[in-house]
Amino acid sequence: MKLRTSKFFFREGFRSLRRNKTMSAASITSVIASLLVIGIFYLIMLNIDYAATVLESQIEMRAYLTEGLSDNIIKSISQEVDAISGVKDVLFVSKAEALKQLEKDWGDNAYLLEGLDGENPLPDTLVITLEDPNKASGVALAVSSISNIDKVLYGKDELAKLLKATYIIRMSSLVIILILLFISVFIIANTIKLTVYARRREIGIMKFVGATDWFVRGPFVIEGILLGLLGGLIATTILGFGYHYCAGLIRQQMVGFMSIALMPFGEIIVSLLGLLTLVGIVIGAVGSLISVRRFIKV
Amino acid sequence: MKLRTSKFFFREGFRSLRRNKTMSAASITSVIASLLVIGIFYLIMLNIDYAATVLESQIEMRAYLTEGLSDNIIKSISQEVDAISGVKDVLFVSKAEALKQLEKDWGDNAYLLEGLDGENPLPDTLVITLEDPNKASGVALAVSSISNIDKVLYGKDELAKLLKATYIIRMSSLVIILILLFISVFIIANTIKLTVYARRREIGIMKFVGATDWFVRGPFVIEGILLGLLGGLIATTILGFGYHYCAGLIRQQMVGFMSIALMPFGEIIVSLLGLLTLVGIVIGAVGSLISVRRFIKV
Amino acid sequence: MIEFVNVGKTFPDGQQVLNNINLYIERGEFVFLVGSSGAGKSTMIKLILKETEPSAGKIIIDNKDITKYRRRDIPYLRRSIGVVFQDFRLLHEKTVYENIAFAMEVIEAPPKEIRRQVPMVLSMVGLSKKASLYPQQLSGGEQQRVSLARAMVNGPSILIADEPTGNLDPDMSWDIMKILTEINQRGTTILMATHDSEIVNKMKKRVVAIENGTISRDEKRGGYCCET
Amino acid sequence: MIEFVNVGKTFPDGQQVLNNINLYIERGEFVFLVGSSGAGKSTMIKLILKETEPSAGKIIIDNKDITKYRRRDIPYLRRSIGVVFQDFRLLHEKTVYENIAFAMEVIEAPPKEIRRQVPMVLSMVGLSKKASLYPQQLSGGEQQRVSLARAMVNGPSILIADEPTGNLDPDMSWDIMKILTEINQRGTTILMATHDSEIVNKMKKRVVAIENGTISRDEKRGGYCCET
Ligand SMILES: Nc1ncnc2c1ncn2[C@@H]1O[C@H](COP(=O)(O)OP(=O)(O)OP(=O)(O)O)[C@@H](O)[C@H]1O
Ligand SMILES: Nc1ncnc2c1ncn2[C@@H]1O[C@H](COP(=O)(O)OP(=O)(O)OP(=O)(O)O)[C@@H](O)[C@H]1O
Ligand SMILES: [Mg+2]
Ligand SMILES: [Mg+2]
Repeated sequence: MKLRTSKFFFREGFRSLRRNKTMSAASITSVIASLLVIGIFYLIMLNIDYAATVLESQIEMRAYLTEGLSDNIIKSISQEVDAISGVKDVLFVSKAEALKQLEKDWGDNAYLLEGLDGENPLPDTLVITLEDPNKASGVALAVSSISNIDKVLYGKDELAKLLKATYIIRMSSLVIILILLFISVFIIANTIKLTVYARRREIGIMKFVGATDWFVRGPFVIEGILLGLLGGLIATTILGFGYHYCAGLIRQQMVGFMSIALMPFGEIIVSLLGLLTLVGIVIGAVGSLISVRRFIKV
Repeated sequence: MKLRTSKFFFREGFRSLRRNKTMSAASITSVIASLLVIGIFYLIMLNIDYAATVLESQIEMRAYLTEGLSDNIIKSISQEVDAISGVKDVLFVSKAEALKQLEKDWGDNAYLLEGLDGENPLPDTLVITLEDPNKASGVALAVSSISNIDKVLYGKDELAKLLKATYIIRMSSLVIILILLFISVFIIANTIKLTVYARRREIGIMKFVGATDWFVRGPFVIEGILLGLLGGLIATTILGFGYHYCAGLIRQQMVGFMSIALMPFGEIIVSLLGLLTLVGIVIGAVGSLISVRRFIKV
Repeated sequence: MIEFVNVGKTFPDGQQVLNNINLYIERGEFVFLVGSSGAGKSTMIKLILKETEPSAGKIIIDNKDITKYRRRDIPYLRRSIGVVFQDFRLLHEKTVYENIAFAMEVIEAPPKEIRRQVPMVLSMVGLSKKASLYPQQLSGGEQQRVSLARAMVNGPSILIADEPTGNLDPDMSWDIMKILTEINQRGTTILMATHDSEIVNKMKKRVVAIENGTISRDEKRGGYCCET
Repeated sequence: MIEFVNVGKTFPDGQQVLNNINLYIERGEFVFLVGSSGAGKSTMIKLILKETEPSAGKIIIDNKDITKYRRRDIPYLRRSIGVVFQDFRLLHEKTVYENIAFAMEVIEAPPKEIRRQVPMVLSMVGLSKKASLYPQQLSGGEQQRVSLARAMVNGPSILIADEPTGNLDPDMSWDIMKILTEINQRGTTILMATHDSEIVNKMKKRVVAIENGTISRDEKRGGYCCET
């Protein structure tokens, strides 16, 4: 293929986009709309995953120490725990601090503690945060084998439930985004098929004046790529602004509460741009290729 | 308009669907795909709403009774509480039962209760479930004004947080489904525009042999309605089976846990069918009408 | 029946195709419209059908100034005129039969009449055997005859034919001219744009010639060209 | 150059249009193909272009049996043949200039040559002024001439014209015939399907007549019809 032929493809692709205004407008808006669907769901999925990760990272393990240990021993135990693989952080909470925390946690119910008559039944505690909550049982075993550690607690059942829930949510959202991706790809491909269909007569004529299949396809593929590229850029822009605005709104509504679970705008925009333009371009090109095929056989 | 003309519209509408196979196939699959997007999100929204309602309905209010009341008095208080508007149910829990429950709830931590030395600091309690958690403060006020009620507790802050969270989730999902509805409507309308575009020549010719605008539009509108109807039915079928299957899978995964939050299949299918076919038919008809307009002006 | 009063037509690209055309065609006349390629014959026909609007003057059909017609009146104007288009304008998605039937369905003719009328006109143009084929499966001349059959089927008071014999052999052309003459004798006004000098010369009908945008010749029993 | 060997063509609907056609056209010949409407002239042309396949026999172009061609060889066959289609087949979305240029772009001609060649053929058919219009803005005869210009622009070794004067006035038709004669004298083989008896009779070229699916007449210096 000569250089001028690729130039011709580009020129014709652009020209055809410009000349068939009605059709270009209809198809590009459909492409944008389909990409928006993917994009919206991608954003939701990212945030769900993010929220699940945040939730999981809040899982703590509590190791109760035996009574009356010196500060030095506590320090060395703490270091020992920290060295266990899978442990992210270790925090020492003395029995006095633990009681104060309990009083605070119970709030209105704190009067129940009055029955203790000033005695403190709570032990000194190491609060352990984990790198991966899935490895909790291993860590618990390792921690409990350390001497002077009385008991290791980590809400085994609750953790299992949480992990199962985040797993189901993650899987469901993955399945849904794959379905939506498929649907959107399908719609875009169909849209392109219809635009090619509207021009079936042209394709036939080109073949009759001696154009090879590739020569006919070239401009259509370029046009498809342009449609996809343009659609991807516009969809990303819309989603970017939309997300920025909505995230602001939600954060404002929530005043602190849960707001950490919204992914920051900057982290999202690049991957979104990549995803949407890539999807747009690939389907634009492949869709054109396939759609032209039917009418090129003359 | 004569009866035979409407017959003609139907015959032509059907015929055109059959004759333009490529185009009909492409457009109907796009319609189905777009309706699937609406449907999927509608299902998700319904379930989110359902889950939120279930969560909210689990909110309980606890009214502590003063010490040493006779069974009769407790009974009459209980009836008095039950009569307050907004109260769904009242359950009496004696101080002994409450302690037992606490021991059970605390599980591994229950040894902390050993410090009580057999004394039971817990009061007799009325557990009140609410009709609408938004009215909790009013109910609490009414309950606390009853004599022999010592204290009313209902986790004010937690309730506020929960209500805010469900509100945000409900609103977000409503906004998203509206956006998706808009996008899908747009895609369907665009698809129909493209199919009409592919037949612009035909429309012109019809006008040149003396067809009125309505005569040209008729078959297109019927065709649009058929596209929408067919698309709606197929999309509902796909979603119905899909939901049935997925709900089964999710329930199985969760074995009891949270499974109550999935809406039963039967409750969903009718409204889904209505929504999708309605959307399909309306956009099919209106989309055809509007799309034909451009080419009819000859 | 058809009257052009000071009609001018300039296209948006600035080309003046018709300039101050005055023409009166009486009810029941048979008129040949001649002129070289690009003279403006088809443009005159398009003006009569309101496919395009004149830039000056007015066009009167059946005593009504059609330049004043609103959009919703146009279909009724077109129904009173049968047209054989130069480019046939057949519906590709319909069979030959359906193409002709469509012109009757448009005027909401009873199905019974459609079933009687369509085969009749098809046999008149010699295409009874092709009724169930699609236009793309016909030869050029066959398509042209379908277009004629469609133009005749409703018995319009005016029949306009734009080069209706361009794709027909001389024998077939004469068959078609016979049909047109017959229709004309039954009272239909006929306007036929043509390049076929033999037909024009032999028919001895009124000839209107367009040249440089104006009527250069209008003879009661004329020939294709003054000389030759 | 072009050879039909026992060619038959029956359409899927059962109609046998061509039956045992044997025809040999030498390099540089000028052949008129005549026959009534629906005789099968265009079908023969479509067979040469592989627009449709013969049901029997073989067709040899330039010593190659084109019925054996694979799909990817077809474009090269078509490039060696310039065709004026009966229905013109112009690209509606391209201007007159672009329509003709496209035929050159297809063979990857240098832009310089395109810029030289296109205006030249346009002026040959008298359409220099219409270069920037779209086909739909042209008269029937003008479209026909654009189609001819496109057929000539690459200087093909075979030029096939299907009714190229059907929408042209006699003067213009003769201009076109002059062009075709000139091209023929420069060595191009010309096959022209036509109904124009005057042209056939005056040109005194080889005439092949199709009737009832077979060649009924093949005369070296024939007329449109045996009698008349
Ligand atoms: N939409 C348009 N824009 C610009 N010019 C136009 C348009 N339509 C027609 N013309 C020009 O008007 C002139 C007359 O065209 P018309 O079709 O009336 O010719 P005609 O007499 O029918 O010719 P023919 O015998 O070749 O059919 C042509 O030169 C054509 O290029
Ligand atoms: N795809 C098809 N299916 C069925 N019949 C067809 C098909 N294509 C052509 N025919 C028939 O073949 C016959 C010959 O057609 P063809 O176009 O070759 O005629 P022609 O000689 O070119 O006539 P004209 O002078 O009118 O153009 C016609 O009767 C036509 O109906
Ligand atoms: Mg004309
Ligand atoms: Mg032909």
